Amino acid sequence: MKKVLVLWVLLLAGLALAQTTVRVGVLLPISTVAGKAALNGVQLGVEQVNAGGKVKIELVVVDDGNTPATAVPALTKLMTVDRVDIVIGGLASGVTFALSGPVKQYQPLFLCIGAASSVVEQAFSDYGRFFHYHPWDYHNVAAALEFFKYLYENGARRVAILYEDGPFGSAGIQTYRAQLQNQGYTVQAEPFKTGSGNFTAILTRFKAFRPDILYWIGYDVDALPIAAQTRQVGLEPKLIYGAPPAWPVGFEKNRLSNDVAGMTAWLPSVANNESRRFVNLYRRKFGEVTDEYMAPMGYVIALSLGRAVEAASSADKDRIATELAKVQMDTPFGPLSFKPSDTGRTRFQGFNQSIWLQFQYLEGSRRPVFPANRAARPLRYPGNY
Amino acid sequence: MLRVRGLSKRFGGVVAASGIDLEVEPGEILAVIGPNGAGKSTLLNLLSGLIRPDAGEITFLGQDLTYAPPEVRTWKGLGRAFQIVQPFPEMTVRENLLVGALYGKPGTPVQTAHRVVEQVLELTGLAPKAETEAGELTLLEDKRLELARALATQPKLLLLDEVMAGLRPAEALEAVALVQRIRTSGVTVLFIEHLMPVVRALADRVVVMDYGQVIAQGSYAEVAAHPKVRQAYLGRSA
Amino acid sequence: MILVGGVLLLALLLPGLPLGEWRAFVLDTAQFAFLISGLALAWDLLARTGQLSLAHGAFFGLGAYSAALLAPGLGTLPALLLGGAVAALFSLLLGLSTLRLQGMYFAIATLAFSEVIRTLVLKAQFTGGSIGLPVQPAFAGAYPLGGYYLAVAVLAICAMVSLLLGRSRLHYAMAATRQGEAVARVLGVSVVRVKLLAFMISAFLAGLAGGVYAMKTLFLTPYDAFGLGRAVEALVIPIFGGLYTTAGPLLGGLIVVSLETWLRLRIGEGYLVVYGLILILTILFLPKGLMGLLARRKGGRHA
Amino acid sequence: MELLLQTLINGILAAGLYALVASGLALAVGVVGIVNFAHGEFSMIGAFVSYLLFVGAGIDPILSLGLAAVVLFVVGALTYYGLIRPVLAAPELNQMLLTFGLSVALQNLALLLFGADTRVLFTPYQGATLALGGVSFGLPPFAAFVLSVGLLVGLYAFLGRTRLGFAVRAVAQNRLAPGLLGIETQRIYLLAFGLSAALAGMAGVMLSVMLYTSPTVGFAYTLKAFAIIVMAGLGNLRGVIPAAIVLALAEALVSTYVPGGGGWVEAVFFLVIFLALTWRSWRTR
Repeated sequence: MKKVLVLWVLLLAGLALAQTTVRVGVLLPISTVAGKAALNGVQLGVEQVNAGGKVKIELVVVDDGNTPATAVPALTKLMTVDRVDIVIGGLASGVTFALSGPVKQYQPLFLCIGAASSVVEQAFSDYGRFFHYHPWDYHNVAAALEFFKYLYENGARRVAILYEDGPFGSAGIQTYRAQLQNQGYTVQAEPFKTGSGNFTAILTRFKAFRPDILYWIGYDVDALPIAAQTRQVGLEPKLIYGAPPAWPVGFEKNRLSNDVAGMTAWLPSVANNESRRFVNLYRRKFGEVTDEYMAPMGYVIALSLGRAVEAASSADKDRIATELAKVQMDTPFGPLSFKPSDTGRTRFQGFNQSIWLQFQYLEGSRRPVFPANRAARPLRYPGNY
Repeated sequence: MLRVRGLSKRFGGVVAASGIDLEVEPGEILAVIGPNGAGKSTLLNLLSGLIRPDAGEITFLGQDLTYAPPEVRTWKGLGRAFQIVQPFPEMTVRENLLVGALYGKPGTPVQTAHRVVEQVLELTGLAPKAETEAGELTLLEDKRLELARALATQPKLLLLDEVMAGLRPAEALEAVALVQRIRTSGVTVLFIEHLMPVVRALADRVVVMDYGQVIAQGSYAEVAAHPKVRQAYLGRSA
Repeated sequence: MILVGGVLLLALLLPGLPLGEWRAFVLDTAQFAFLISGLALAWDLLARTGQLSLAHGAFFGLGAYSAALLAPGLGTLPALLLGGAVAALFSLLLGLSTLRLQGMYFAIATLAFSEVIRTLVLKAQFTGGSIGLPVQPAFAGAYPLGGYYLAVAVLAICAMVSLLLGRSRLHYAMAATRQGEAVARVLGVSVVRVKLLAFMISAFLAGLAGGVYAMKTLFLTPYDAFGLGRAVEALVIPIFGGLYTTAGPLLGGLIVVSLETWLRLRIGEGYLVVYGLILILTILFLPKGLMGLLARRKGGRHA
Repeated sequence: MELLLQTLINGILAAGLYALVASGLALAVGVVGIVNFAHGEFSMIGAFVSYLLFVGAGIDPILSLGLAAVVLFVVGALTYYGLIRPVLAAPELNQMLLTFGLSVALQNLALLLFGADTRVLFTPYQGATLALGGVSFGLPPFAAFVLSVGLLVGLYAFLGRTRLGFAVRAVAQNRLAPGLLGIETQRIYLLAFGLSAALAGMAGVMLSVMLYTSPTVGFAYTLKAFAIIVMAGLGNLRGVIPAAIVLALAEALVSTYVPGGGGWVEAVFFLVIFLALTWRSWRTR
């Protein structure tokens, strides 16, 4: 009996010796939906990693306030007060851009969770410790265009684009328009102010154009008003296709969401092992299922970091970076590995357009409908609006 | 010194001043009287530039001031005190006067302005209250401040709008003495007044207005005897 | 006066103090606090004439964008000055058209002005539109503390202007204009000139602060630079600190920003609830702001 | 022609909600003399009342209207009693800072309690459409418009026909020095502020049906409501509806007829306000 105990103690001591501890700064807009989801994901992933016993990740979480004026001092604090070598963050493009200066000054290993704007890609182009997990905006465009190509083959010819006139909506709009025209579409685009809730006038204007597809790029707050008012003015498009970063809670239960299509990187119903595992773990820890793809994104970042630390068996950021660059793993989004970005500007790009999938609200839930190899249902086109 | 010709103003359909002719001679005290709504205050507002006339002209010391903004008139020496006292409540009495002394004549050096303020404080008997905040003054002190502030702009002609209103008889007497002191110091005075004893005690000459027009002028005795004047006052109150 | 000098001296010496590991964070936070305090001082200057502006976010943004666009060609300092000048020019136009408006009417007109300007910047091509505008650091990044000392300089300039105006003859003209416009005119105050002058000085300083802000954040979007939030901050701080004073907005700015930062680090989620409650309690118990409290402690009558 | 008609209808329907939010604000400004920055947060509370009742108890938002009005009346009365009354005599700026603080606190309290999520509820009538000839419009905006007008007519009738309403108007027109406030005046302030909040709450219920529910839902309309009451002339309740219609029509016309007009709507809205204010100030002398 005594022997067993001694053995146990020895074993535990050995484990403790082999365990590598790293402190990681997390810099997210935690009072936004996406930021909170991302944080939950990171925490879930870290719990997983720590449970493995070989690596111990300690998180220092700071709110970036979703504005540069808050984010820059917050990063400084992480680097100098908390003395972390690794930072997970960079959700909004504007904030991430503003962080590029201090990041280069303090030289952390920067694991970037969002920031799709290629302006950010440019800003970090000469920075070697920048790992960008999220696809770039041109990936997003490419994924959407593939879907539009498919729609064109199904007879769609006219696209009316409603885009919010902020950085999110207007970022790729010129490219979108040109590319859609290349595909043979006739395009009419109109900006709007997000959250105003008043689309009847613009939709009325679209009526004369008789669009097959109403494509809106905005935020969750615009989803219901657009779906409702499209019907109210009698626009009758064959497809409403939305591209917000998140969809409103409860939208799927609303009949107006029926047949509305959209793009996301992930759905809780995605049928791969990693995704199912994530959903289960998330439900166990937080008691609910999340729709936010930023949650698995944070989770993936934490898991990949855990692997890299384990492989490096060191807390040195450059050794970890070297190992992270070699990581190959399955994730809820599909396989992850780092390659130079398509433009060659940054060296470590995680996901690309292949993670995007198109879904449609059908009978009260979102179902993947495109690309064909990931579709759970056929696309309903024309939809009934 | 001040010449008014054909001054007219209407507000919507109401004629507040119509063809007013008026002269003020240097050194005199001129009273403008008339029933309520006769247009006295409108006349004063026109003279001090707070409202613009529809027609007519105002000449002061040979310069045309008909459309000059209020501050320009003050610079030329046309000072004014208001009926409803409006002290700057967050300033002391001294600071209130200093505003007038500094800006009444453009380019007044600060030293000079302080000297002027001292003189005016003495003249008006406000010296003991100099450091009191204007918001804390009594009505009489308020009225004095109103006068003093206008004096601090170093006017040649001072326009006074019912500065005795609301005062008790004893206080009014004090105020009368003050106005006389002001005249002695070389300032011409035009004042609007309701209280006939005050008019009689102060005015060298009286101008009577009714329905926006000048209906009589002359010495107190002359206008008091004027039939139109009696009718105007009696007719209204009857 | 001593208070203001002390704060500025502390600001100058701050980088040399033994702050240990907190040094960089303190300097970063202080830099933003200085700029916001400068903006608040600028707002207060205009408020002294009785005009409650909601356009100071726009002046800040105009200064920021102008400086950001001009700096590569002209160098940091000329760009900053021109940024202030652009803000002042716009303030002249705004001031001329709003001369006759008072109180809330004036406030809403200035709010409308900033919304229109923001839309123009959003729609223009050379500003980077809604995507945003990358900005070079001050002096092209040649001095690590360059941006910090620029912020100190802006704060010092704002405080000096505020102090000097408080002691100049213009002080009386501004106070008179605020407390009774018609009377002020009859006393010979050229109210139009005073208002416009205050407007331009105030906007110039706001623009200056904006320019340095741009060179610190390195990235501008119309939403951040022209946000209503900043205009409200510019108004909250002087009321919190004490209106129509120099020390009030100065201390108020430093305290409000530090408080907010501290709460964010301490409480994290929902810290703004506490922030809002503190504002409410301040007004309920310190109606004259911090300066009122200090004056009461000293037994003085003046705030 | 049909397009024009449709545009005009779009504009007028949008004006209903604007006017409802603005009327509450105008009541607070006109009677109590308080510029209430937290007005939008009262709407937000109304929206959450509606949302929570719907999700928790399956109560239709139409039924929530009355309850939200009651809840918000109480919230408004408490706010008046605890926060506004002590600062009635304080300078306008202090009052502004107070209500701003309240707005920040309430909005973030909601954030803490419910998260930043945008929530929508689902009723059978959200997408319902009415068509008249060539023009069509949604049932909810139409109902909101009718309801807004009804509430406003009720408000005017209350102010114009009842003794209490007369007292409210008398207080509004004859604001005594705050130190001299009688008990009667205090009571009327309480009533006016409560009514103001109740109107905001009902507007919030409509927002929960037509737009969404989130901690920031109140903000979108408050800024515009401020602009509207200022354009109408502070405290002038009767001016609110015309001002709201002018502005909503300007918005609708611009976004229908100007290419890319959707991005200019805000600017046009505020440009109209700016021009109206400055023009009026220069015209009268």
